[in-house]
Amino acid sequence: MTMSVSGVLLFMVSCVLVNNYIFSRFLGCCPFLGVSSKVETATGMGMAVMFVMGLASLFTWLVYHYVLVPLQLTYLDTIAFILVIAALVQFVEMFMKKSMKALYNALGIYLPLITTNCAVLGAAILNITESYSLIEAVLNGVFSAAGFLLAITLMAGVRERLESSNIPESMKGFPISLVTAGLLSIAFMGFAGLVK
Amino acid sequence: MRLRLSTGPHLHATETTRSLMQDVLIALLPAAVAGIYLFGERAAVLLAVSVASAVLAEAAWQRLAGQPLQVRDLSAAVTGLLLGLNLPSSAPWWLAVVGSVFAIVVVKQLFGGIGHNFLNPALAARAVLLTSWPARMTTFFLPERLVEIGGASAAQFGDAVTSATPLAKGGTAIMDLLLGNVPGSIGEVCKVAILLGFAYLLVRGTIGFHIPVLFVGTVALMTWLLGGDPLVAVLSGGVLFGAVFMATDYTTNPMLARGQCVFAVGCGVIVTLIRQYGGYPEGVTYAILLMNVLTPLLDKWMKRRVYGEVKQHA
Amino acid sequence: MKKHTFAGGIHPLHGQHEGKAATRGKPVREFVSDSVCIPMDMHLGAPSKPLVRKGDHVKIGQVIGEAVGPRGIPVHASVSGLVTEVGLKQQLLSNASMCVTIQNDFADEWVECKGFGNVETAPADKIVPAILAAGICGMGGACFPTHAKLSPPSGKRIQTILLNGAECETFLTSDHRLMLETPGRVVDGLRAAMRALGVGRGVIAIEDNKPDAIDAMQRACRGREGVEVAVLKTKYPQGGEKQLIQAVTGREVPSGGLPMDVGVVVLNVGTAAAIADAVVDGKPLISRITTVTGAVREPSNLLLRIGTLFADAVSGCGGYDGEPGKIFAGGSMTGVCAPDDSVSMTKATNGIVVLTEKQARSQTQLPCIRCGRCVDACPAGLMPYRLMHLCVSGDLDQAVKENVKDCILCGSCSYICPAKRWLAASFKNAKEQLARRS
Amino acid sequence: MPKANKPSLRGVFLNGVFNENPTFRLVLGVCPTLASTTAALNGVGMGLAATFVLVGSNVVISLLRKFIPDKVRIPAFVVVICTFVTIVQMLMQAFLPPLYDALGIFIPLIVVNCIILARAEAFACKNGVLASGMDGLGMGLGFTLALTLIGSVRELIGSGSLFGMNLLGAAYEPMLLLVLAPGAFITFGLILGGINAITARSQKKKAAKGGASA
Repeated sequence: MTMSVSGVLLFMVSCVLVNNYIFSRFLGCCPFLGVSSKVETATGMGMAVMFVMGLASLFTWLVYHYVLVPLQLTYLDTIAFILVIAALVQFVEMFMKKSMKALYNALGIYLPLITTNCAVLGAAILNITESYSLIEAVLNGVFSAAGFLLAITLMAGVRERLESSNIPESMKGFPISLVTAGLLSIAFMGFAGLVK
Repeated sequence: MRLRLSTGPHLHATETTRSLMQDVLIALLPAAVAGIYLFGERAAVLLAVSVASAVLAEAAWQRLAGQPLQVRDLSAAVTGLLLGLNLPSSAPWWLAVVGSVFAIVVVKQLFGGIGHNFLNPALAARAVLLTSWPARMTTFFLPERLVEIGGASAAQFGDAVTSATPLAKGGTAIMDLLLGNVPGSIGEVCKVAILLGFAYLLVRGTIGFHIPVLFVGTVALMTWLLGGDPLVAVLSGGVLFGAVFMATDYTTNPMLARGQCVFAVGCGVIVTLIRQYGGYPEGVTYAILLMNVLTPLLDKWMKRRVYGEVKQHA
Repeated sequence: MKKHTFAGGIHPLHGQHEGKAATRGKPVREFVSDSVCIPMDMHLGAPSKPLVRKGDHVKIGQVIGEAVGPRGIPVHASVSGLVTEVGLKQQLLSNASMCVTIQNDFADEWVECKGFGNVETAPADKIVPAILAAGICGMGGACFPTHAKLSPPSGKRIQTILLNGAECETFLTSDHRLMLETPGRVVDGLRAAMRALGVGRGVIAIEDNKPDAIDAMQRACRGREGVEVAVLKTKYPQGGEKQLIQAVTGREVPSGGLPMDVGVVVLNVGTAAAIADAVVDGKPLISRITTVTGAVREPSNLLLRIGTLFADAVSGCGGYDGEPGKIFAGGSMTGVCAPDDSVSMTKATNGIVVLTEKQARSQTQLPCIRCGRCVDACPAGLMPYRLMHLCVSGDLDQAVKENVKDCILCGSCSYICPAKRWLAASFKNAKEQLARRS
Repeated sequence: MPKANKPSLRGVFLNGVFNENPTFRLVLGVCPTLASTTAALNGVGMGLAATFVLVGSNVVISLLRKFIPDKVRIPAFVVVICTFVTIVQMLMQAFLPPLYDALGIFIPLIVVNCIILARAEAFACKNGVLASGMDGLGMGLGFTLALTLIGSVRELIGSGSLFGMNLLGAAYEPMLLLVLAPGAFITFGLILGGINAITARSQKKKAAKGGASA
C-alpha cells in the first residue's frame, strides 16, 4: 500500500502532464471551455475542482469498497457515485459558507457547477476500474484535478490574449476555443512517454 | 499648398515588418544553402514546396476571407522556410504541403493572422506532422555530400541511409556535428551555417542574444548535471536551430526581457527532460511549443514597473 | 566623465545626425519680417487681454496684452509700427486665437527698459516679478508660465534647478546655438532663478552630441556659484522633464506628481536666457532662436521676432525646396502640425520643420507582430502595444489601470514600430478623452 | 418553424435534429463528442446510447413531473437518468462488448452529459409524455448525427476508412493526428466553424433576398 516518493512524483507527472484529463482523456471539457475566458475565474474553478475531486475520490472509494462490495451492489456504482458527489458538493458548500468564508467567496460560485463536471465522476469511476488503493485513489483525484487546473489556467491565458485578436467571425466562441484546446493538446503531446 | 496634419512622430524608423522578415530569410539562407549542399536537390525541392505552399495558403485564405492581401510582408515565406528546414530530406513533398497549410491556416489565420497566433506556426505544423506520420518524420538520410575540412569525416556512419535518431550517440566528431556531416533535418544539421545566421540577426538588431544564449546554456548545464556531454548535447539535433530561429519568434515569446529569459530557460529545461526521459528522441519542438503556451501567462504575471510608480515618497 | 541617462528611449534618425546636420554649424542670424501676428494665448493659462486697437502705433516691448489670472502673463509688441488688425485667427491650436497684427515700420523704437544690471546683485524678491513682467513662459515647448514655476507652494522645498539643454528632439539646433553663442546669458538666467528660489545647486544638462556646447557652458560656469554641467547620453527623450530628472538626480517624479515633489524645477536653456534679459536689462521676451529646416533652400537658425509667420520664416531661409507636404513646429517626434504656413511662431516655437510630399506620406498600419520594440522604447515603463488595444477598443478604464495617464506622449513607440502603428496617437486621443471626462 | 404555443411533434423532433442541434448549436456534451468520435461507428454507438437514455429519461420525468417536488427536482432527475444509463451500460456490456470497450468510461459518464439533464430541466418537466419522448428522440438523433459526422471525418482522414471499410486505398497514408486527442478538438472546432460560416452565409443570402423583395 505504500508508495515511494519517486513513485508519487511519477504518478503526479503522469496525471498532470502525460495523461492530462483535458488534453488526452476529454474529461471535464464543459467547464474547461465554459469557465476559461478569464485567468482568475479559471484558477478559481480549477482550485474548486481540485478540492472536490480529492474528497470525492476518498468518499466514492470508501462507499464502493465498504458499502457496494459487501452488499454485492457494484452494478449500482454510477448511481451511488453521482449521489455521493452531489451530496458532497452540497455539504462542502454549506460547510464552507459557515466556517470558511474567505474560501467560500473565492470558490463558492464554482461549486454547483462541479456536480455535473464529468471529471469528478470520471475520476471516481477510474479509481475503481484501475483498482487503485485508497491512497492511490485520492492521489489520482488530486493530481488529475491539478492537471485540470493547469490546463484550464493555460487555456485562459491564451484566451485572454485572443481577446485582442481579430478572429474570423464564424470561428468566434466555441470553434476557436476548441481549436485552441487542440493546439494546446499538440503541445502537451511533448510529455508523451515521460512516464513509461 | 496642401499640408498633411497628424500627431507626431512625423518620421519613422526605416525598419518595417517586411524588412524584419526579410532579415530572418537572409539569416536562414546559410542554413538552407548548407542543407541543399549536404542533402542534394531533394532538399531544394522540399524547401521550395514548403515556401510556395505557405505563401499560396496565406494568399488563398486572405482572398477567401476578403482580407487585404498581406503576403508581401514575407511572414508566410518565413514560416514556410522554417518548416521546410525542419523536415528530414527524406520527406515526401506532400508532407511539406500539409505542414505549410496547417501552419498558415489553422495555427495562424484562424487566430487572426500575423501577430495573433499563440504557437509558432512552423513548429506546431512540425509537431502535427511528427504525430501524424512519425516514420516519415524520423527517417533521416545521411548527407549525400560530406564536408571535409580539417580532418572531419563521417566514416563511422558507413553507407547507412537512414538513422532513427538525429541525436548523435557518442563518438561523433565535434567537427562533423559543426559542419553537418550527420543525419538530421535539412536546416538543423549544419551548425556553422546556423551560427552565421545568428550573427547576422544580431548585427542587424533583429533579435537579442539573450534567448538563444540562455536556451543553449540551459541545455548545456542541465545535460552536464545529468552526466552528459554538454557540447554534444548542444550541437546535436535541433537545439541551435530552435534557439536561434524558433524561440526568438516575436509573436510567440513574452514581451518583457525578463519573461523572455524565463521562456528561454524553460525551453532548455524541457528539451533536456524530454531528451533524457521522454518518448521522443528530440524535444526542441515540444519544448518551444510548451513555452509558447505558457507565454500569455508570463506576459500577464510579469508586470513592468511604471516610471514613478513604486518610489512614492510617503 | 560620467554620462547620465534614463531607462528606455530610442535613437531617432540615427545615422542622419538626428536631422541636425544641416543647421548645427550655422550661427544664429536675425531675420525681421514685414509684419508679425502675435497670439494672446502663447502660454498655458488664461489668454491675455488685448490692450491695443486697430490703428494704434506701438513700440517694441510695449505691453499689448494684459495678464489675466494667476497664471496669466503679459504679451509685448515684438516690432514697432502700426496695429493693422486685432481679431481671431487660426493658429496651431484647434480653436482660433485672439491675435494682434502689427505692420513693422523698421524704426526699431523701444519702450524704456530698466533692469538690475547684474543677476548676482538684483534683489532676490524682485526677480520673479521681473520675469512675470517680461512675459516669459517655458520656451522648450511646454509654454508653462515661468513665474508660476518659480513660485512653488509653501512646504515644497526645491533643492535643484535643472536647465534643460538636452535638445533631444530631431532637427532642432536652436538651444545648441544659444548655448554655444551666448553661454553667459544662460548661466546668468540660471543664477537668477537659483537666487529667486534660494536654491544652492543648478545643473545644466546637455546631450553628448553637442561637445562644443558642453565646452562653452563649462567655461561659462567657471567661477559661478553652485552651477555645473551634466553630460547626458544622446538618446530620445532625454530632454523629457521626467527622464531628465531621472538621468541627472536618479530620482523619479511620482506618478501623477510634479518635478517639485522631488525637489527639482526644470527650465529650458532658452527660458534661462530670457530670464537673464529680463533681470539684467529689464527687456521683455520679444524674440527667440528658431531652427528653420527640412525642405527649405537654406536651413538656418533664425533669431525671430515673436509672431513671425511661418511663411515669412521660410522665406528668410530662401523659400521652400520643392512642394512642402507637411510643416510642423518643433522636432519630428512631437512637433505640432500647421494647417498652412500663415500661422505664427510663438514663444515656444523652437523649430519650424518642412517635410517634402514624399516624407509626409502616411504609412499604412499593419497588425502588431509583438516584436516588443515599443516596450523596450517606452521611457515611462508602459506596455504600448497592449495599451493601444485598450485605447482603440474603448476600454479606457482598463487603460487607466495600466497607467495610460503616465504616458508622456514622446512618440518613441510609434517611431520604432515596424508595423507603423499609431500608438502615440491613440494614447493622445485617450488622454484627451479622459481629460474631458473629469 | 412550429407554431408558437403548441409545437407539433414533428416540429419538436426537427428542432432537436437541426435548429437546436445539441452538439453544433448548443455545444453541449463536449466530452463524449470528443472522446467517442475516433471512428464513425463509435460516434453512432455513443449517439444511440445517449438517445436511448434521453428518450427514456424524458418520458419518465414527464410522467413523474407532477409528483416530483421542485426542491429535489435535480437529484430526482439524476436518479432517473442514472437508472437508464445503468441499463444501457449492462445491455452494451452484454451484447456489444467491443463498442463497450471502445467507449469505456464515457458510457457511465452519460449521466453527467449536460444534454440529458438540460432536456429534463428545460423540456420534459414542462411538457407531455409524447412531446417529451419526441424531444428526446430528436435531440438524441441530432446528437447521433453530429457524432457520426465528426466521427466520419476523423476516421476518413485519420485512418483512411469509413465505418471500418477502407475507402482511400493502401497508398493513402492516414493522418494519425485526427484520431488522437488534438485531432478531436481541432476537427470539432473546424466543423463547428464551418457550420457557422455556412449558416451565416445562407442567412445573409436570405436577408439580401428579403431586402430585395420588400
